[in-house]
Amino acid sequence: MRTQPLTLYVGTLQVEATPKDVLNQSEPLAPTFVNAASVRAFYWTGVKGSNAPIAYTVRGGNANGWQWSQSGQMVGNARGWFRIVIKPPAPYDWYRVEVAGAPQALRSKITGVEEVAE
Amino acid sequence: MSAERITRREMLKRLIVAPIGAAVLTTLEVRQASAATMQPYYDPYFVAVLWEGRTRCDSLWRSLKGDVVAILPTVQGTTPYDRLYWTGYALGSVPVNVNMRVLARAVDLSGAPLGSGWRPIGQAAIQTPPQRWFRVEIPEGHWDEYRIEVRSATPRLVYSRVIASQGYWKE
Amino acid sequence: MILIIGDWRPESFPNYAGALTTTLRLLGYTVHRAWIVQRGAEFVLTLPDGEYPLHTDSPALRTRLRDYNAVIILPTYDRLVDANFPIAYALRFLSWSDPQDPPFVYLGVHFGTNRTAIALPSDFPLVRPNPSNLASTAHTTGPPSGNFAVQTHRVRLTREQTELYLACFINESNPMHLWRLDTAKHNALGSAGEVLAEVIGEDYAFDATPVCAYRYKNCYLMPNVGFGIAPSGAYRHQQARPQQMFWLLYALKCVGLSPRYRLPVLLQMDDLQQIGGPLTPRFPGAPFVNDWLRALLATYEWYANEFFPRTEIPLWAALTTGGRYGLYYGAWTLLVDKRRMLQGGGTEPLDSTGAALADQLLRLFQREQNRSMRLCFHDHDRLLNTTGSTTRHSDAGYPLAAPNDVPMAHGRIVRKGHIAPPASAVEIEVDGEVYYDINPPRTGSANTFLYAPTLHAARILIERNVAEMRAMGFADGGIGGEARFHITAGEQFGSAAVMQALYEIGVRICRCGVPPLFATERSGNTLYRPVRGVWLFRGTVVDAADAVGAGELNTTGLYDADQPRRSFIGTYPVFNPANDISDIWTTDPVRAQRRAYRRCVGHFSGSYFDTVALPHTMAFSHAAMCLCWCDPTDPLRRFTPSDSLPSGSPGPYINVLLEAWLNFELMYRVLREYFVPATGENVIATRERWMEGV
Amino acid sequence: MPVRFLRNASELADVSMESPLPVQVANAKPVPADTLLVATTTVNTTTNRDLMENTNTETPTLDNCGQYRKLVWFYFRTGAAATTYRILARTTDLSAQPLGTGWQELATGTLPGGANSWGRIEIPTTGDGYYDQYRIEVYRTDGSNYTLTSKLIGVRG
Repeated sequence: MRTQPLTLYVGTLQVEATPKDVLNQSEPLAPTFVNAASVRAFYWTGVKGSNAPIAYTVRGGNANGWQWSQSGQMVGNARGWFRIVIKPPAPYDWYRVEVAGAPQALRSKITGVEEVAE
Repeated sequence: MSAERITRREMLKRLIVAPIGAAVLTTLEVRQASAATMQPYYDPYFVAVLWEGRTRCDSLWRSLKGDVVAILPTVQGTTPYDRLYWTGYALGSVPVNVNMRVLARAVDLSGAPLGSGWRPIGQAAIQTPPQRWFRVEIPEGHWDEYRIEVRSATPRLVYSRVIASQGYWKE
Repeated sequence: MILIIGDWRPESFPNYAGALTTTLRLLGYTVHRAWIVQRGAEFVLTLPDGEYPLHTDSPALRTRLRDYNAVIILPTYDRLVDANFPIAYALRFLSWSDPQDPPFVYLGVHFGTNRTAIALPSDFPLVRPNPSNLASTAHTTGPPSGNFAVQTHRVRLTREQTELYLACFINESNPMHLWRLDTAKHNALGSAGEVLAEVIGEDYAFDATPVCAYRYKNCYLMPNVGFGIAPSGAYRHQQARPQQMFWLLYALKCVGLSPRYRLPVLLQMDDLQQIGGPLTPRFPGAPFVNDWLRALLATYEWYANEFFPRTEIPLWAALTTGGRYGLYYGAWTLLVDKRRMLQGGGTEPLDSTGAALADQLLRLFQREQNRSMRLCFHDHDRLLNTTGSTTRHSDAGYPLAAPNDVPMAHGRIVRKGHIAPPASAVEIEVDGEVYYDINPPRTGSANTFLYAPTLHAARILIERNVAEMRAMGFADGGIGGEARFHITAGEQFGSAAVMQALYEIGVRICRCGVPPLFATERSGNTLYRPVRGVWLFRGTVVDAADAVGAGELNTTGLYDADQPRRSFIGTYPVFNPANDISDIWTTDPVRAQRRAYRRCVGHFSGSYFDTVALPHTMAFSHAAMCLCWCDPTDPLRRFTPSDSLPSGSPGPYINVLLEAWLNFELMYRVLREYFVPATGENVIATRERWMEGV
Repeated sequence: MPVRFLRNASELADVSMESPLPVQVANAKPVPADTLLVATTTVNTTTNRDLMENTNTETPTLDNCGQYRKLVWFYFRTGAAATTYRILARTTDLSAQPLGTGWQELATGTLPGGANSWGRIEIPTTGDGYYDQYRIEVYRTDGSNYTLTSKLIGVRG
């Protein structure tokens, strides 16, 4: 078994007080990524737009709903870099990557590391 | 002495569970040679044998290959491996007391070392009762070349094997 | 199987002979390395299987060395004042000359009288140089200089009966020297002694013919290979390029070792059409606009009609693009609009003669594409790493042309398969993975776009160049035909995305700054593996003037005291040690001109040769810096030193590239069996063979 | 008693060079480890100077590294001068353009080793990498200039 990192997302999101996912979807049930069962870890890096912290939540689940989540904060100055590593306890088919906080642009990238058989 | 018939798997199992001598290691870690710890490293996918054979140990620091030329490596092309393991068995009926040390270096695209000499990775005094297996884990992986040297006050013949394991997904 | 013996000198950089091993392995030889190491009072040779004594005559070592087809001895850096360094013990092999003994090749190992470690055979026919009495024990030349091309002499290779200009730096001394032959001993040796190369003095008056390469029985004494000791000939950041590689390959030929593979050979030029922008002639009657155009035309016609048919060496060249979109020194400006660039900016129309010459030049390029020449575009209007508003082309039949509304930057990117296909997204493929690029900023119908080194913008800019090249009559759009290469303007790399955009039009080889030359480039590009399918090569500029320091002017020949940056010696003081040229330029003109000429030709042809021997660097020249000081009455006239110059002329006329290429042709012919004319395919194959050896 | 093993259906052999112990190496494939850089650096007192001797802090020492779980930095230093190193990292978009200026500092410290010694530093020290760009800066804080020869490899997971 080996692993393979793949870019899942690169983009800029205007963060608001209302939670939205990185695709700018407010609907809390809407997945950010589907077909993600082979992803073992997410490496989420990026640059904040202001000094204000950003709350994030990553949920894992499937069409029947969310079954796991991890929350935390991105702290740091404007134009400061952050990195969040997410290793779900089990494979999930769907993931939702959600942020909320004081208005600011969040430019970020999510790399998924997949487990692939040789 | 009667020869016995065993299968490869059986042979492997005997190697794995053979009692290990109480090796006194100054800087190198030694693991109990038990099936539990050995098995992952014998997974057919993750292991390669880099060298195997017989070394005559005497009072000089010799590479496992027998030479005393300090600028020559014992194994080369080891860049892909994150761990090396040296497993051996010394002949003879008296207790074993063999000194060993491991050196490493990196080479450039023409195969020339980046600089002179070696990086000493560790050394050990392998002291076991007769006919015991010893096993040494060499911690620093991904060097391009290693020189593994042995020395013994009383001449000994050591059969040993250097295996290397590749990096793999660690949770 | 070849053994390279170096000396291990703890006080100086270890001798890894990287340049030699790389070249020899690329030629297909198996190479072993061994070092002479000092152990107390003893000196041992460390071979792969063990150590052998060298301070005593060891039968074991002698037997062991017979396993090799040749043994090459390369000192770290052997100055004549250096006495018994470890390398001195290699002189022992001079006495090992039984039929079973291998050939021994000495690359610049001195045998001065101060080197007493090993007794030389009594019949050794080269006089041992005495550092304190050099004049009578050697042939002295110029002031000391570590620059090899300064030591360029007119050399006669006796086996080939060929005369050519070769750098023959033997050992550093003060003054520099060449070997003196003991004629009596040489004659006594009969066929066991052979002068391989001798030096013709030209302006140096020698009392006998100096020797720079000699065969003594099975031992071949050759000049040094400069910087051959580098840790990796394969390339390290900041590594000096080897010099005098000719002598390594010539030694192989003399020894009789044929290669398994051949090294691809090409010649290269940037801004092939450029003539510079001086507003007035350098002096009344000096070459001017139409003379420059005539010189370029005559030289390239000669290349196509005489040089190429003889050698089959292709000229890989960059045609300056961007002229169609306003660049005042572009090929379009000169060859299509028939306007020439002016120093300080702007253009002026060519007269009818000039226009006709420009037209012929363009026809020649069109005709020679995929024959003697491989032409690529080279956009100086929009450098690949420089962001800014850029003109789009509007030719019909191109997807990215104005007024088509196309993406010019990335929007939000999500890997395909993880979301439903979004509206207003384009798909892009990067390294085999497909992504949605959602709502990317677009050009609208504008005829300009904001260039940045992103995939979308690079595609637009590169399509613009393809269109410009096609409009100039190059059907392949300017990727060097089968060679499929690109030369970036300003040596800028741009980004991995730029490489992908080049790959998408067929490019597989790209010459740019590796590592990036510009601190502003956000790139850590690499030679070690292709970047999105494109192999990168470094460039090394070989000009007779300072392409930057000369402003927008052009060359005025070998030396120009008033406008030094326009001349070879004025631009490179290193070729003027102790001012041995500039000081006598007017008082002893012929001597000064001969020296400058030798060093210029030695520098050019030597630089071309030394890069051929390595798979990562390409030497290139600029037309305006080499071809604009030809004799206006006969641009192809060979250089002839003279003390009667045209009034007001800083120096004699010279067609630098004609002279350099003719001399390079001789080097190439002498070593023909080691070379093959370059194609895109064999250049990449050579690079990949190097990488396989990693 | 010497080590013996069943070499074939009927023969029990002593372990030797000629008849080594059996071991399964079927399908053994190395985890690809690519050489990314071999650089020679003259270490001086200029801060913000990377292994390529580049002082523009926006220039990566290495890019296109997103595929590597970790980097390993091997070096040989000729001098003992106290030397500070900084390891910086960041990510880029698909056109290799950084998401923003500046860097995330992964590690900083004193470069281990004396004159003519070897060193080895894993990047990152713990956990996984997968960053696209790295910048490695070195500068000495005492002593005199010396040559640092480095090799960086990228290890896939």
